[in-house]
Amino acid sequence: MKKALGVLIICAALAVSLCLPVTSQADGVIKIGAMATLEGPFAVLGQDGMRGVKLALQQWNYTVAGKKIKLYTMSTDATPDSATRAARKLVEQDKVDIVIGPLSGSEGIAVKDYAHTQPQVTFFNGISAAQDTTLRNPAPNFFRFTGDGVQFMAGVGEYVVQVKGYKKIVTVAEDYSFAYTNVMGFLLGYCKAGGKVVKRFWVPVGNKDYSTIVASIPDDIDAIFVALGGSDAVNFLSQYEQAGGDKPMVGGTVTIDQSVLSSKGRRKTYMIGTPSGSAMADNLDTPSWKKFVAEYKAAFPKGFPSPSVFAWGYYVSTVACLTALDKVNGDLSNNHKAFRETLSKIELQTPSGVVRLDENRQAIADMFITEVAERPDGVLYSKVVKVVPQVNQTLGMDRKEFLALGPVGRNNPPCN
Amino acid sequence: MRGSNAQVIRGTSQADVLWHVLVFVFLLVYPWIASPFWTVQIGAQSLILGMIALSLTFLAGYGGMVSLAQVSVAGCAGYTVAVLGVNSFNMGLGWPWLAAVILAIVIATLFGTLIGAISVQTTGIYTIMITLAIAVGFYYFARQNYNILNGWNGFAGLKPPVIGGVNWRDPVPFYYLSLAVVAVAYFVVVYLRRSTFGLSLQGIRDNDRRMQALGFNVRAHRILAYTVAALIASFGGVLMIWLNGRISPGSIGIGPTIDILVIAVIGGLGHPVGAFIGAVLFTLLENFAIDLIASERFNLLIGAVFLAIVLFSPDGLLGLWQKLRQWTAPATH
Amino acid sequence: MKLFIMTILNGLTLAALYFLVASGFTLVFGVMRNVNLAHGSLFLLGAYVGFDVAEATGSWVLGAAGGFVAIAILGLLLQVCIFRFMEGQDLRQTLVTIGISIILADVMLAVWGGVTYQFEIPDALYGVTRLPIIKVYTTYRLFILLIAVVIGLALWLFLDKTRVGMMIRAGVDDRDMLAATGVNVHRVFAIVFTIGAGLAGFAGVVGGSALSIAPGEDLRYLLASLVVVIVGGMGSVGGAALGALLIGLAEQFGLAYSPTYGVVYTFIIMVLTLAFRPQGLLGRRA
Amino acid sequence: MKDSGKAQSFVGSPYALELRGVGRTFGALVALNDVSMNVQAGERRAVLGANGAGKTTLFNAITGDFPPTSGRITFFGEDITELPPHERIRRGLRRTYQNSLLFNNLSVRDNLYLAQRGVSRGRFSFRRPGADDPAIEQTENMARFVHLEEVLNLIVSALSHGQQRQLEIGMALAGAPRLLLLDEPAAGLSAAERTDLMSMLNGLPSHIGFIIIEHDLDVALKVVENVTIMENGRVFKEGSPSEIQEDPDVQAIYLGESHR
Repeated sequence: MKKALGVLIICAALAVSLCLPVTSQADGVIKIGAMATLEGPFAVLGQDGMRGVKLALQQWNYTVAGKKIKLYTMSTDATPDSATRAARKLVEQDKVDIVIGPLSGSEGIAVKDYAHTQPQVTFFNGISAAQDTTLRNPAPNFFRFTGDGVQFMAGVGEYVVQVKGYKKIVTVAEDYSFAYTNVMGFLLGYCKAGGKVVKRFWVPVGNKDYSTIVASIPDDIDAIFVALGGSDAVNFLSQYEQAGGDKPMVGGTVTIDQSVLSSKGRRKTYMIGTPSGSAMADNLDTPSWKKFVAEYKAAFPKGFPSPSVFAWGYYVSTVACLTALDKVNGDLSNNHKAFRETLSKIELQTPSGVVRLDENRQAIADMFITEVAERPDGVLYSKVVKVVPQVNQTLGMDRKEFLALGPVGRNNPPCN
Repeated sequence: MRGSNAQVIRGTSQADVLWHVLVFVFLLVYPWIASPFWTVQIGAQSLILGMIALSLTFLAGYGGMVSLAQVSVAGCAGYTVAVLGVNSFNMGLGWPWLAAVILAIVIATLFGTLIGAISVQTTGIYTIMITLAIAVGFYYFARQNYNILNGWNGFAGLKPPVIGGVNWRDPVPFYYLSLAVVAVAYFVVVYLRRSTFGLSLQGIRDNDRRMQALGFNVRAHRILAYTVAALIASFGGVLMIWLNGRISPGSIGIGPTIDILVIAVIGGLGHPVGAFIGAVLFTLLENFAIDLIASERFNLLIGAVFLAIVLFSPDGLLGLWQKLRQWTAPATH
Repeated sequence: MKLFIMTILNGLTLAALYFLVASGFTLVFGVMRNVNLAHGSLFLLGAYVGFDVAEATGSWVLGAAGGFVAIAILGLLLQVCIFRFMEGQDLRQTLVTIGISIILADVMLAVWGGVTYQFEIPDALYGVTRLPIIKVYTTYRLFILLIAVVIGLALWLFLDKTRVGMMIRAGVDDRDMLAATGVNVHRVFAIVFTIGAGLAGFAGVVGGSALSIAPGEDLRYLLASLVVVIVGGMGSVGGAALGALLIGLAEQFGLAYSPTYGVVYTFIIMVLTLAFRPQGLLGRRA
Repeated sequence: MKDSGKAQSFVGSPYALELRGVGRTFGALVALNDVSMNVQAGERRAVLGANGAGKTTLFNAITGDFPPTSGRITFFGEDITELPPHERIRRGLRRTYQNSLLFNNLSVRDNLYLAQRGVSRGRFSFRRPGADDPAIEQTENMARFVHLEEVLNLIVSALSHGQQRQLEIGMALAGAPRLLLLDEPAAGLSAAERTDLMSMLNGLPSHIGFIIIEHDLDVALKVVENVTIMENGRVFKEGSPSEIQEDPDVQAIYLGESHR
């Protein structure tokens, strides 16, 4: 009996020592927590995102305004639940001052919801691009320096109709919120410019066998708009090509990305010339972009041939954070008041142009219409064909009018 | 997976009672010595995961039926609360919380019973496969259904009510709420072990054909066991969504499904307390494995711990503990 | 009409792929009552290894052979080093395979990363074949159909005509009887596990060439195998063929005619099968 | 063993058990072929036959463990062919198994208690049995009857083979049995244990009939009134012990030289 008591006392003592929060709110250290999908099918995307965070921190030499920066990382599995858990751990256990992340749309909404409850922490979006993260019920301490899925496609619809002459199109996209958003962004411009959607295929996420979809695509169309990510995109493209499909393609943001372009296997010559829209492009001809790519390659020889949109997004967010910290001289007092005010007004120079924030702390930034091109060594990349300057979340529409379009969904916009 | 070397079945001993009292006192004091993170994120989370795992321990340990659909049952309860009550997507029916919770538990329990009715057609290893397939089917359904379940996004903004001026989502009240529910479930399961129903379940586990030859309707008993387990899991499910503040298909996917199995097995199916031991270890690993080995390979650690336990101690940590005690205890006879 | 026939063909070829994966799974289950939940991981690992071999040698055929051999050896090692020490402990074996699959998934992520791989299929199989009514059809998918038929026939001949095959069938019917006849049970088990795992590895290459390989595919093929085998009847190779046919067709018709709930249909088929014929369509009552 | 005191009066059939053309096949194998048999209430009968003659299959068909594929079975005038096993048990049919089927991880007490519970009300009770639960007293009485009162709290897997056989019978006697099917109850018992067993069987109340499968003729013929001999799934001969022992066919084919 005494033994049992002894064991329990030891356990209790151990538990107490464990439970004490890490109380080193010591001066001279700023704690940043970063979260991304480091496990499961999306691990490769999350890893590249983390590279973006680390690259920015390296550029600042892990010091800002004389204070050391300590980085805490947490993994999610792309589900909102895991994002909430990761954010809680970073905020409540590691006691970070700043959170950077997450990666995917539904995660972003979950972290924004959580941000409402933690006014003493400032949140920077990673690369998640759901509209409602900032459009509806935004959190005062949640900042997004990257576009959302609609912004990414700004101008692509008009470009496709006017320049490429694609008047009839079908869409093939994954059946979830980010793809809805991406498709909406494309169709808003496309339909306004007079394009017609013949059919929309919503494919379950993770579907690999597209042969039946390929067979269902009608013959009398001009192009296919494909908003699939990762290996789903690779599968669709190769199956479409193998089955003898010859209609040109228009790509969604994550479809024309290094995570797809650099996949191993038969080169998809078919993809060359595919237009798409994104907040960045592989061949931007600006010094700051070239510097970013060079430093990315130097720091991560095992990374992609060129930083993916995930590395870029996390990088931009981290740079925004560090730049503002510099400006306020590391002052995070009074619930980050000065820091946040600076962030709201900042004109951030990023590798892809100037970014400002709107009243919901959502980025107003340059967007790029790109086409896929091939480097002499056979590596595919996205080439800028047009810059759409300073796109805001409502694509220039009146906020009320834009909100009246309603939340994203399978049939929004109707495009009749 | 069960049984000890003890030849004589003994009743509840004084030592057992003392242990229970000590642990319970510790659990009561815990939030006063722990930070809010440890209270909720580790404490309440372990309790709730343990509760869902407890429903599996009850099914598997007493009844010999390993169901992987317990997370689906919990998710069914969670989803029902989200749909009937208030959520931040404005898709809720806005029912009062009590009505929503009661109906959620009723629906989830019926759902669990239905799963039972389907899967008791088969036994042993077949049950694992069938319940796994049901769980995945439910996951896909939730993911694809936007009209009621809001598809991929699920629901957010789910909160326990404010009653008597206490916000039950504050760390300490929520911890005590979870503890109270879990304690009731735990003692009910412990009590059931020696009840007529519990005994008959153990009889079915050991030898279903013989139970039939004694006049028991084995099928009905098995289905009822699923009902009881579903009741436990659905309470766990309601607490779970209050903890996370949200539910989505990811909450009921294959990952969480396997997690619950891992928790129950790591702890040990031999006694209801195993579910909670497993849950504490799992929660700690989930939160701190990434700190322990700084690399990105923390899933390897979780897998290795799990594999080591099933390879070397089939009865889980509980079995390890018993072995250790037999080892260190002086030979008495 | 064209879509209908295309969908049937697509269903058939997908079924062929599922059959390749599920036949190994069902064999192992039937003889050893081992639900190998790491079967999907073996599939994926076979694909990766096969890819590396094919890259190194420039030969798709060698890649497929490499996938088969490597995973067959791994399967043999698993049986000899782990599973033979827990024979008859169904649940424990299953749990061990879960542990193995978690570890393998992370190891594969570490070694091969998260990018998507696709095989360079031989030129002879690339492109389309002319067919009546639907005009053209992807050649490689017809090839999968052929492979599945060949493997199915080979399995049938092996099980029906050879001594080891007969022992295996006896083991499926009655495990105790197998032991009672004085057969070296361990050897039969080892052979079965080797073949079953090898088939998974081989299917990895075949499937990775038709579709692609990436993290997460392990789970997808495990689930497909589970459903196929539950529907067809556990332990029956013929059942695996029938189950694969049903599931493959259901998936493709779902995708073609009702994409929203298409993924749910396979599970509905499964539940219905269980409700009316718990042992599966061609399974024996346990 | 207390007589439950219930008067056993039956309408309709004069027989406790009637089999009409019962058959059972496993795939292509015909294990039982057109078996018909009448057993009186209170009658004690032995079933003899070589291994594989279908004796255990006959029991399984009667109890519903493996229901017959053809024919009808009537129990005290009621057609039970379609009934699930537990319903047959509740009507007073009991059996033991050739290889003890016991709950190895439970105590002797729990085993006997479950046997009592199986045929009484409250099988689904979520309450622990209180001290006043009649099943508790019945459990202890039964333990005394089968000489297991010393080992009541022992886990079953710790019992000797003989004790396990005794427990097997004790469990079959729970409640108010009307007909017992005993599948080689004496297998593996010592000579002394056999004697005990026989006296136990002879001490059963007279309204309880039984059918016993037994290889040891000396045991079987001392406790039964009638004998059925089975061969290849069929009834080969029926008669009193003395008729059977004197039947030339039986002597030639089944009993062989050793019994004369």
